[in-house]
Amino acid sequence: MLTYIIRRLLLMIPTLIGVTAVVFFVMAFAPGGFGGNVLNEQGAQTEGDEARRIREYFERRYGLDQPAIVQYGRWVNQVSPVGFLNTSQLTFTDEQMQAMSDVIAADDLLPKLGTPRALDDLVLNMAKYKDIEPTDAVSVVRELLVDVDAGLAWIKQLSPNILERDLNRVTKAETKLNQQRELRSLLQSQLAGRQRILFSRPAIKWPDLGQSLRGRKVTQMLAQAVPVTVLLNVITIPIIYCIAILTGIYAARHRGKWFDIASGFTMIALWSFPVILAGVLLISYLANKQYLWWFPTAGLHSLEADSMRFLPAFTGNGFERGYLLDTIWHLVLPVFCLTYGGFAVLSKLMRGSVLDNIRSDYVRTVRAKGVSEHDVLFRHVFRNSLLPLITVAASIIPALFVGSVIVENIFSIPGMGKLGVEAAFMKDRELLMGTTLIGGLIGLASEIMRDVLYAMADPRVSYE
Amino acid sequence: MDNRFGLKDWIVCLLLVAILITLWFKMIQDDRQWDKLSKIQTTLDAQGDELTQLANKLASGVHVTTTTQTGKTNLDADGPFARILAPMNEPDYATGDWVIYPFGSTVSKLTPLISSDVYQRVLEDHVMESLANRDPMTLEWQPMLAKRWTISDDGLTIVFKLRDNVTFSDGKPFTSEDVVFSFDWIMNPKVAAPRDRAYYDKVESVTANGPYEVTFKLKETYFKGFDVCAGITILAKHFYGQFTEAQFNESTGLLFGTGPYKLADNPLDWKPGEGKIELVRNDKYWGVAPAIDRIVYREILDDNARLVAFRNGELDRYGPTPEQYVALKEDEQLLKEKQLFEFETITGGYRYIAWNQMQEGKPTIFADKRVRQAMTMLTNRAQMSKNLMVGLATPCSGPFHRLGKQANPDVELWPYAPDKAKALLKEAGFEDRDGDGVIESADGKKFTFKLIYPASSENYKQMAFYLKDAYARAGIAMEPDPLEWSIMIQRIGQRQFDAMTLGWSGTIEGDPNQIFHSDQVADGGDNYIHYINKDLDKLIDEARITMDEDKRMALWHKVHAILHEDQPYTFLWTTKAVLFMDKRVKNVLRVKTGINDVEEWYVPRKLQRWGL
Amino acid sequence: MTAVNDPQSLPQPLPAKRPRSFLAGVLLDMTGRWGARIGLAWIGLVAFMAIFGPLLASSHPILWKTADGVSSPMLKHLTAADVIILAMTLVAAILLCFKRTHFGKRVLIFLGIGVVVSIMTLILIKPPQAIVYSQYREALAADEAQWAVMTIVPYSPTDRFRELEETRFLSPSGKHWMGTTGDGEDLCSRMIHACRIALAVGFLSTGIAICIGVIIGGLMGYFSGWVDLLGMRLVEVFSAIPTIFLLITFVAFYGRNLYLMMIILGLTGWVGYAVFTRAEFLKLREQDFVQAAIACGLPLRSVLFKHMLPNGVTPVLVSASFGVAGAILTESTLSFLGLGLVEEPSWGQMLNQARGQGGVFTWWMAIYPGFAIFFTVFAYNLVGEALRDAIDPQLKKAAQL
Amino acid sequence: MTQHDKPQPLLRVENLAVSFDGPAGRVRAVNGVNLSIYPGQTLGVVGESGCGKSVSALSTLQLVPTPPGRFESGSIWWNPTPSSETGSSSETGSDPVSLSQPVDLLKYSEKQMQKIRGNDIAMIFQEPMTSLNPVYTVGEQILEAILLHQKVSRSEAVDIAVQALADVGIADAASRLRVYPHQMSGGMRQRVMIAMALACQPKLLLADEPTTALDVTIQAQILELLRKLQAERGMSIMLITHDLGVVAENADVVAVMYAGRVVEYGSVHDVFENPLHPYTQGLFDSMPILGSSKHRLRTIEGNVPNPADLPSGCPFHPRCRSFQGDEHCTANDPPLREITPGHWASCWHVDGHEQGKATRPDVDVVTQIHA
Repeated sequence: MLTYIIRRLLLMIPTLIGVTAVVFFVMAFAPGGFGGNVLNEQGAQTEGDEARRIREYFERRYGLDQPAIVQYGRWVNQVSPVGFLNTSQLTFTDEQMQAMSDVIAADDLLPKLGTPRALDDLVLNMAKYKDIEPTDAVSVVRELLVDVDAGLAWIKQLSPNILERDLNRVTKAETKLNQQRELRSLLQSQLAGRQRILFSRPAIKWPDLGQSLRGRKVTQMLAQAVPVTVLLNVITIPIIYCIAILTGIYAARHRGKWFDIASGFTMIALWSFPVILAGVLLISYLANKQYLWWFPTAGLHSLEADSMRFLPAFTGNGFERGYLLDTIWHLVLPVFCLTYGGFAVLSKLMRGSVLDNIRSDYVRTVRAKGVSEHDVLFRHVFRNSLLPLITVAASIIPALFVGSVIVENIFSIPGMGKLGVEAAFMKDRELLMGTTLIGGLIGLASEIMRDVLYAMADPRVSYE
Repeated sequence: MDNRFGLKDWIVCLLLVAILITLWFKMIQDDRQWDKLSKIQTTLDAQGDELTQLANKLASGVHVTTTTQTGKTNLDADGPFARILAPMNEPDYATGDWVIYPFGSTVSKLTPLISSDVYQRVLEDHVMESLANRDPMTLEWQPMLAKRWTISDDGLTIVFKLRDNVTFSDGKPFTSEDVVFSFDWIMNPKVAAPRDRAYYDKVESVTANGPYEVTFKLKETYFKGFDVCAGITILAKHFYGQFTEAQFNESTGLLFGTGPYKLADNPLDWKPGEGKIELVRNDKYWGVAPAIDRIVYREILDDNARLVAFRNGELDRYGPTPEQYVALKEDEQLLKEKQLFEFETITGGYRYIAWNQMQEGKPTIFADKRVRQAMTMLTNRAQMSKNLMVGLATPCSGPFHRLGKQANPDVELWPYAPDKAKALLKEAGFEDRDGDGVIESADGKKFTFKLIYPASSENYKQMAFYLKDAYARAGIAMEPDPLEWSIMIQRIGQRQFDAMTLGWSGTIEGDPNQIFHSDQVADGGDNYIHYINKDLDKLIDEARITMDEDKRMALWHKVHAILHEDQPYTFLWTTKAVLFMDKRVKNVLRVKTGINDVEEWYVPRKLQRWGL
Repeated sequence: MTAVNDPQSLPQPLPAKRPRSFLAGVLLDMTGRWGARIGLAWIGLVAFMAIFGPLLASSHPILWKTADGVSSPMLKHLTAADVIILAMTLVAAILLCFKRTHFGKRVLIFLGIGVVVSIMTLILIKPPQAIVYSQYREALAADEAQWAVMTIVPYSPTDRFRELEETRFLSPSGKHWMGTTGDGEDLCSRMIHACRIALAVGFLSTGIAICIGVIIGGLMGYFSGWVDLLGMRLVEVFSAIPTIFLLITFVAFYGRNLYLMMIILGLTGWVGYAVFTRAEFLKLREQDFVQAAIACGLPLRSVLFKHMLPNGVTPVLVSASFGVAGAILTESTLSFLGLGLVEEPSWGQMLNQARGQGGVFTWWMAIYPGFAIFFTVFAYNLVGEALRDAIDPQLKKAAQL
Repeated sequence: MTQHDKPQPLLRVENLAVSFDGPAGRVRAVNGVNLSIYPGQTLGVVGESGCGKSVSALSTLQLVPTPPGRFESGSIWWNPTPSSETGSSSETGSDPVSLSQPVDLLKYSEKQMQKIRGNDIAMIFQEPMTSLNPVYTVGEQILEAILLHQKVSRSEAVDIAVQALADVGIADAASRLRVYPHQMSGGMRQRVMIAMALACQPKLLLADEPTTALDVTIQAQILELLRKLQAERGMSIMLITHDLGVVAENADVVAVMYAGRVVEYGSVHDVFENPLHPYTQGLFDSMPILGSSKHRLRTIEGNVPNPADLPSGCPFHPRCRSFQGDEHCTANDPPLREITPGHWASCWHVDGHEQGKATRPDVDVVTQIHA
């Protein structure tokens, strides 16, 4: 069993690479590229030059001027727990920094080129970029800055898409000193933020999902969002299974009776009812002051939730909801939306499975033993009928996550679905890749879980 | 050996899940309350320290001036605080109370420079200050952190004398080093502030001459050179300097400055996603303290929920959508409790339709001035602003706002004249020759084009639909082509569009160089319609280096006239803002830039509601 | 021995009924179920609206008389798609009358005519590009026409801002049976015209998905070995991708386009069909008639498509009818998230508008399109259920016990 | 009532008719069956598949699913006279008078039946592969029966189960209790089934084709086992099979069934020596006889008729070799008549058809065989 699980876990890796690759290349080949909406969020208008600067910055930071396959390789390297370090993960010791500063200070280049800080940065970036000692970087920088042509050639090599206009700024500068100055600032802007994988430095590291275009770490954002979605699903799944199993058994026992037919019909109807319509109607009628104001419209907690006691209580001010009840109160509508469509399929499955089992040979044997109907149903049939429901669990968990995309967006619940949709709207590549990865992981993990559960429930299955 | 999984186990499992969830909730809430407690604890500690210091000082016989209201003695009454001081003479003036603002989207970052959230700017304005700012009524520059400045004749060197009594909200003094640090930090390529960096590219260097004087050197003469320098966001060196660039880039809440308010939470551990952000009055503020104790920003994403909250008095301010505005402005009950502001500002910007004159090296239909004029005359701007903009728009004739000095008062709007337009089109060679309802040129080229607009906006969509119908009446087949913003930007960058509609935001004195100068036709420039008029170029070039305001304005007026005649754009309208405010808040005034700042507001003692 | 010598003593076989294929039997069984009947009736209604939409709701009069005589502005304004659909419906109706011709032949004739008609229409039909919806209303109001016959709903789906009066967000009334939208369009007209999109999205995307799925699944099942291994990895990858994210990504990055959306829905939805077909083909491959076909030296194409496909495709039918329902739901979900179509009417997009940019909930914008989606999805699901019951041999066996 | 001197039959099926509601209407699967089983006797029931053998056995335990099945007429008399060997271990507290009184099992409620099933009457089935619940261990399934019917503690029950498994010849019985059905071979599973059936010492075992699904060698072992156990415990067996060889070796009395009715009834000796009914003759003719190469196998023409669409008159007449177009055969269903003492058949062509009316074959063969 353990070896089986380990094998399955290892098999997840190529699948996950496939999953992320599909999504990545879908984005990579799209017109407009990614990140455009950052400009949008920075205000409706961005002057052309600034927009270009921002775009360039992101291109450098995420390596967008590289071929898509290289970009993807970088992303995989960044996510993989075993991989190569990149320049941003490299640090210099204080001694190294000091040594470099000394070299710069001793050099006559310094006074000619303006503020020390900027040169410092340039050399440091160069050292990181080329993965050389900072002191060596000083001489590289000095050579490049003295020979403007060599410097320009290197910049062109560094970023092939650089605008002619920027290069012209260097060549058209009047004095040699100005040329060097322009070259320095150009080099600096090209080096900064550009991350290079250091193939010389393989390491075991924490998986890094990168930084969202909005500046936050993707892992951080996911850490906030995933528990919310998980909470929704952890509540929803047992409810779905409970209702499905109960109605399934009841319908099977009363096969052909009115309950069976009515429940079958109702189930298909519920299954067909679009969640979006349900959400809109629920919000508009059950959470609207003009009609029935029974439930809140949005979010997971009230604003005052912080200062609430945990359990409901009667105090001097009358009834106080308490944190627990408040959360449950907020969860009613979203959970309802997630639930009602889910148990249709399951219930039908349960009904069929119970029917199959009731007619099966072993049930006849059990009956022939003199076991009571109730025991036949709940001891023997029940457990065997659950097996197909476990099989379906692997597909129902991802389906629920899909469902929560809609529900979270309707009820403004800050979960993974909302994050994913926002990411797509913003064309936030790193965030979208992060959500895809998590989504894929959940899908694959639920498959493994399904197999393990199945092995636990059905003694015939073993993975030895 | 026994029954492995039956109904009972099932129920037990369910119960277990329920209990686990409950426990989880409990732990989350305990955590939150613990955070709250520790916050209170730190505040108490800080106050204790302060009291001790005060006591020590008193004991040593030093004369103590507190930094609250009584500290205003050293400030001149017509300086930057004149407007705050003015209402203090009102009989019902009182300090205290909170103002609750709504935010329509989540703010995920408060750190200046790197935050791309629109609403972050709102918070920054209360917490951070710049060297000088514009008086909201006269629009003249007035001293803030700098007490005076000198500008060299060529406009290339600006020397600021700084105030010596300014402190940051932690009590540390503000000096010229902070200004230099701010500039260096912005220009540091590792800081994720490409936008500000592009803006300050015009500045060559910033140097400190002693603790209270800084010199800005510009690369070239530019009429807005002073605006660039004076408006720099001041970052405290002792605060921001403690972070590496990477830490700064990944930070979320580093909002810290000299302003009248400060973040209620510790900037170091502010986290997004709480649903509200609070600013409290900076007790160590160097200037005149505002009356309002606290500004609370609540994040309510849903339009409807926001309106409900405002009605219930949970919010003090509400900016309605145009549709809501139509319904609300006649709502008697609402107007009893709320005050309505409808105003237009220079910075409001304008909407336009841009006609691309050159595509793939060939002139388009719109290269003909007569065609562009005809298109403008086919556009019923008055009707559209009344219907689509529900009256919240004023048709405009050029890029300069009519409230500013740049606008030429003699320029008249092109009228809505479909017949005249058709005649002009005929003159330009367009008429319906094959009887299919669409006009074509002599060589059979049909007058059809696509109008691109941002897909996310309902308003642009309606506009495009409206225009489609309007142009159809003149036999012009227009196809609305909504584009995703990034694709639109790309298409504009590549100049691959027939016509497009967007808006430009405004500044107090705009620079048309960026949009209409032929220099900007080349790649990356904003003259993406390939509009070239040499006379206009000359006028713009001249105006840009004219530091004398009157002369410059005369030149801008000529620019306005030329643009009006050429109609490279069909200038549509400038927009009005609408705002509802709770009547409880007094001294809310309209100023040229919109509504005056929270610092000038107060709530009479009787009406105070929060934080009592 | 004795009995065998006398063939007369054997019971005579019954007069032979026309042999019915398994598929035909299943379909007949299915249509006998009342759930399927309800479903098919509704789908028929939607199909009727989809075909005759332009004749039911249009701002252009069907006929009118002016100084120039009687003319039909509506016909003038029919688009190429309208004409093709109407013409093909007519051809199908005529062909259905020729009962004696073999069904396959009739299908071929239908397709042949379809190609010819489409080419002709695309060449010949040139509807006006610059449409002025209000011209006929204005002409009637100005007494320029003597009489005019209007369609039942006298508004085109994109007829907005009529005569510059305020027509936005009107609740249902005698003039606008289902109210108007935020752009001032008649909701009823949009509902009718949206039928075409609902049907097209369902059928085309499922069609694409089935094509891909059956081909990949068939190849996987037939060849097994490394083809199967490769295919299964592909299936695994596509089933592990959170489809909704992929869809949203696709649409967000590539823009809104009806055809693109259908293709994307197809590209992401094939996995189930592939798995089904693979399993079927794996079973079929072992069966004697396939072995016999291979042994006879029939070309691979013939074995795959003539002998195996018809036998392996039945279970795909069931999931296809659920797939059509799913595609309609997905389209409406995308529309709801604001990623849908812009100008063309679609139910999901109308439902999205119900939430009200203006912060006002407009119930008619939620109820009508919402329930249209519901009934259509319900109808497909009912048909799917009936189909499954008809196919499921286990249930048949159980009923006979 | 008139036969107080004679031994009472343990089980007497009287005129049993069972029908099923199907898509083609109501179908009679069992149509007026009469059978008796005496204590210690083995009754072999033979017939082609679909002739109602299993339904008769299932009816005895009321295991016919209702609906779609329903009992139309008849009764099943159960007369559990305590035999000296088994004692009254399972009859504690019962009224001694009722013991001698036969009871109609068809009138028993579900609750009452549950007491009978597995306890007094046990049943084993033909599909050992599917007749055990796959998710419980063998031990649990045997224990379930024991704990249900016997007032013993769990550990005692385990002992009984181990003993039962050992009795059916499973080595290492104690460890086999913890094994799941799928881990055993078909023969082993059938042994488990038998052990389960016998764990409560039933008086009657209904064996529904217990060996059909098994290999020939295993078949022999199982049948041998059944014989051995019967000899040890003196219980009665109703052995349902379509294999005449099995009947010949194991049964005392044979009932041949066709189309839901018994067509021939008699002691093994009588029936095998002198088959009266053409159907039985056909069955024998189609059976290969070892060593006789001259004999040519003959098949019965045609198929078992569809129970929904039975031929009129004698249901066998379309396939009957003796059928000469008699009106008798096509018009009237022949009753079961005693042709020779203790040998009954239902065919118009068998001699003596004028005699008497159809009566129940209350055969005394038991004494003849066991004497």
